[in-house]
Amino acid sequence: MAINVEKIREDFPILSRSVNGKPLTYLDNAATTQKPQTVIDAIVDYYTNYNSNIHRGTHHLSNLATEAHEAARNTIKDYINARHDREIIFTRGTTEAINLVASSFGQAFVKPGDEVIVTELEHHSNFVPWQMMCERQGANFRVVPFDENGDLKLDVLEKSLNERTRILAFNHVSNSLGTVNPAKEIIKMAHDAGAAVLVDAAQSVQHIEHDVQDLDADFYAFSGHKIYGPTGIGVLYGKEKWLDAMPPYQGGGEMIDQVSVEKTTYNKLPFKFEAGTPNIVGPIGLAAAIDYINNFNFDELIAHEDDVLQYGFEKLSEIDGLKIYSKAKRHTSIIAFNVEGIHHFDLGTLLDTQGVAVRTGHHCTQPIMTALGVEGTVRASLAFYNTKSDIDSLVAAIKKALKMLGK
Amino acid sequence: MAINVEKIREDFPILSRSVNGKPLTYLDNAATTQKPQTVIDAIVDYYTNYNSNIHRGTHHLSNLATEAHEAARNTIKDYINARHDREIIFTRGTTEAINLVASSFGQAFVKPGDEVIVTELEHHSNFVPWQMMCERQGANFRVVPFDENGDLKLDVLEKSLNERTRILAFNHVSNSLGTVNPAKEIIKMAHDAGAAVLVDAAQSVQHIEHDVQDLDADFYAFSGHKIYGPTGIGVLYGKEKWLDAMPPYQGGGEMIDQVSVEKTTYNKLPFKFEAGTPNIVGPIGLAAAIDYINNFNFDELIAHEDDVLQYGFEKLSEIDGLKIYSKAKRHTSIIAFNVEGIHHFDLGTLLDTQGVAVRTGHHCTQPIMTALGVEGTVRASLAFYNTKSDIDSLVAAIKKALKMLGK
Amino acid sequence: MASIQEIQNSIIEDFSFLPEWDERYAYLIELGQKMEPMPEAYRSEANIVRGCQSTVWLHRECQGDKVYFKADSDSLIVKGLAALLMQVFSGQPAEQVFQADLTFFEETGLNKHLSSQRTNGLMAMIEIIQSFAAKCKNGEVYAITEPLQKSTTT
Amino acid sequence: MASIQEIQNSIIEDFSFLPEWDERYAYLIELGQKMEPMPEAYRSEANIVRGCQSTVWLHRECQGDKVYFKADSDSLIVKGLAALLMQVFSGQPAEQVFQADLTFFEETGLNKHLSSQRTNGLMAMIEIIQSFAAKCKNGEVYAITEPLQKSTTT
Ligand SMILES: Cc1ncc(COP(=O)(O)O)c(C=O)c1O
Ligand SMILES: Cc1ncc(COP(=O)(O)O)c(C=O)c1O
Repeated sequence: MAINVEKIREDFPILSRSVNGKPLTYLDNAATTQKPQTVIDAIVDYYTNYNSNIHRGTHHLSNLATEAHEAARNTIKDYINARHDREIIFTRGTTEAINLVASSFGQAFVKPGDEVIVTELEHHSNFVPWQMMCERQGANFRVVPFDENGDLKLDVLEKSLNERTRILAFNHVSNSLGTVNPAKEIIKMAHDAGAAVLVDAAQSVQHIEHDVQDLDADFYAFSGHKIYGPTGIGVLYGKEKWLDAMPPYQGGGEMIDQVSVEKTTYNKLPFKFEAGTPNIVGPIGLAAAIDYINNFNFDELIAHEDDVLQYGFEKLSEIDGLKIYSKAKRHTSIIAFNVEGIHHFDLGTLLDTQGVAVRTGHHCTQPIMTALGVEGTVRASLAFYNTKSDIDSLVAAIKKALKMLGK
Repeated sequence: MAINVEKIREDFPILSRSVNGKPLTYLDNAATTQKPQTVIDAIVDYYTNYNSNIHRGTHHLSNLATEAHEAARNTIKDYINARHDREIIFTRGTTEAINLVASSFGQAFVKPGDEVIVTELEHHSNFVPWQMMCERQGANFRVVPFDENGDLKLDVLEKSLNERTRILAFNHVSNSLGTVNPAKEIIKMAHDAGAAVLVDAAQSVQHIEHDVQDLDADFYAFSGHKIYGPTGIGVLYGKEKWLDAMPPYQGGGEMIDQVSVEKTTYNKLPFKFEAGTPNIVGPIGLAAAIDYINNFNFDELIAHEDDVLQYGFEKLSEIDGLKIYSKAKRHTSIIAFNVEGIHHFDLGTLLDTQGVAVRTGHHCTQPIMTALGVEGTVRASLAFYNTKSDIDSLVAAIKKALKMLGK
Repeated sequence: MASIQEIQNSIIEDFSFLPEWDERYAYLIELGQKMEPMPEAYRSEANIVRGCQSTVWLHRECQGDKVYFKADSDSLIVKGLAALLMQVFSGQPAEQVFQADLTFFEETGLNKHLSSQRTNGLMAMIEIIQSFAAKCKNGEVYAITEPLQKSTTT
Repeated sequence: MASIQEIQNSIIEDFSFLPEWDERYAYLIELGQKMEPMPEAYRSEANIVRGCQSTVWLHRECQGDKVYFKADSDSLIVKGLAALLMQVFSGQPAEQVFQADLTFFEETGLNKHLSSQRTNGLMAMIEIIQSFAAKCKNGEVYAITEPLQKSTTT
């Protein structure tokens, strides 16, 4: 492998801190990723040198800020290979992006008796907004299950799709299990049935293929904070034809063409969906993160991640009584597990005292927990700055915790 | 006056930069304010030392981030004197806060034939969401006009309020004219008629009184970026009794208690209204801004602002052909004007070449422009770091611009 | 019986002998493991206090001017925390419980160290304990679970 | 008539003699002031190009293989910019206009310096000019305003 992980780690200042007197082993990347210095610098540069409101200014700072904000849109467009900048809508995060589509697409296209499909593998953020929308529109809400390995039941999906299906929403990668869904195949299936498709890319855009045209996704949503960018910024990609046909989501400044008491007309894309002063610095920081990734060969970054992941599977499965839930045909970056007779919260807490940060609980995927018949799991999740030695620290910490818990 | 403005200016790094070879004179504070170094430092500290996802973590970084985020909520609660932290909802900005109320309050309480009142003095963000809501709910949308001085016609308001009025939304300070509306009086009027009230405090919370209990506001909304804080964070205050009775706005992580295919139940306040990973660092930066303000005696800061404002009115009115639109009984921080025969855009552009940043155009208040019979205005807007010498620079720049434009 | 403040002080002292967090957790786990098992009848729906990650069962009784509690949890660490709460509150006068100022979480650093209180349901437990004490004081409750049994708490 | 590129080059040269932005704006304002007044009939609704802050009227005609434009604006600076666009495009072969690469905005620094293009409607003007040229080339339009008059443009 050509990448030098030790050098990469130096670019992320937080990775050299210690926690509870132990060096930090950060394995909670599916919750949020750490930021390279270049992202922090881009934010400082913005506030120190050209902070201004954008788009309608008549002054120099406003031009600089507008330019940087819109250049960032272009960087993001290139990263996911969208056709046009105007297909890139800025939101607070994946959750807001999905709510926007559920609301506006729902209003425009979902009638009583229509159907909306999600999967049992979804994060609450790609589940609840559709459930709420179906309730509002009087549509039927269908949930496609997964099998004992964490793979979607594609045959059930195929049977569920019909001429009343308006939209299918699924995550490319499950945040709870790490399952990689066969997105191209699924999208083709849905399109053949005449349904639109939203891909929740919160856990995929940073780890696997992310070409929206190749996938042929109608909508594609992700969060900046999970791809080494700032908090409070997310992206909704939508095919222009859909975005054009959808009503605006929120009303206010920016999304307006003309306002009067009698009649209000809306601005062009993407501004029609960006009401109010946006998180101006958000896209600037996110573009800095993408520029950082683009310094490397993406395939090499990922080959490294996969290497550490495989090592993790190996080492963890050697621990007595440890059960791994991530068993899908293809997976990435995430290992979900439990140890027999041990509560996930106790294990997570004791890992923390040893400087190892993992997440425990239901990971906002209660339907998955229900299907697995557990209350929660321990989840270790990787980024490209993780190493095999992080896995060794995890394993050592688990062993010590089990001893403390009387195992 | 006890405050030392020169020293304050040193705390805002951007203020010492130059633009087009001239020192920056920043008079576009109503669009967005500049940030003190302490705000920038708080953001850097977050990303460098304790960036983590919050609320559900089992590890140390997550505790630190959760604590800082929730301590920020408390700082903000104290600043506006809300009763409880749980009455403070984080949004992207004022616009989103208003959209949230328009949507959730509308769903819960506005029936066909009911009425919603706004004023002609509103920013589009406090106009369009209500217009859209009235359309969805089949309610009537009423707009109360202002008089030739920029004061609301309170007698018309009083007559417009009736037993069908569900909610009145108005800004405490007009971003376009600087008019300070008599908020307490207006709120009392509305309450007497049985209507709830939303106060758009985007231009007031940083300049005048901002005690939500004293005002007795039902809802109160403002943007962090206009009160020396970061972009992408806003605040919605709502009385607990209303927030409890309103349905959630967006669905997803955080706002959930239990999710299943059959039934989803929602989390407690404030989380019920905060779907998805929030802009974690946003409130932390905003609290740093409020802490900065709290270093001073607020009344003294404002006395200084008012002093510069009065000086501005004086000096500008000495310019031949210059017409000031800000003539309300009480106003703050904003001077809107035009020069006869000169297009506002030309004037703004030529001010910019001299390093003077103002805003020109309709300021997202087209109904006001229509009422004034103009296409747009030039707007100079102050913060406490502005000085009389900024006014002198503005006046000198206007004179030069007028010469260039053949006046 | 020692007062609420005395008991808190002795907990604070116990923790001060355990400077390492490893040891403190080991102590909590031990407390959890040693806690008297909760009668099956008390594991009712009405007694559940839901944390984000773990479940606590909290049985509460009011006898005369005193309140009695029993607790259990699926997490050993949370059970250990609950055990501390039982030590502090169970068997104390309702009036005292209601008014108590809970200092030991801060003084031991447990509040800063444990993952956010929302996660472990601790705050919820404390709230329930204190509001139950208030109701007991006002004579609004006797015991909250059915069937009403003679108290087994000490 | 000079080619589009030649005209752009001469504009770039003109600007290079004006190193200060004050001077450049003074020059733009002068261009705006000197522009031949637009016939009142051309100030129609159909000819409006709306910028965020200023209004431009853009009259367009297609004669043979050439396109002709006339413009006006309520802002003198935008009018000056429009005058530059007229110099570059009006009277040129539609084919050339359609394919033209607009270099002078970048080379003079006008693009960076002027407030964002969304504000001044410049980009919208350019788009309309080029798409009109495309239609003219394909024989889809003659002149877009009513009544059709004999061209007065040079
Ligand atoms: C009075 C008023 N209301 C609402 C807004 C909208 O605020 P934001 O764009 O931060 O959402 C503004 C901002 O200009 C304003 O001045
Ligand atoms: C698969 C998936 N979808 C959606 C989300 C929600 O993202 P956010 O909280 O950034 O809006 C997450 C975040 O955990 C996720 O993992």
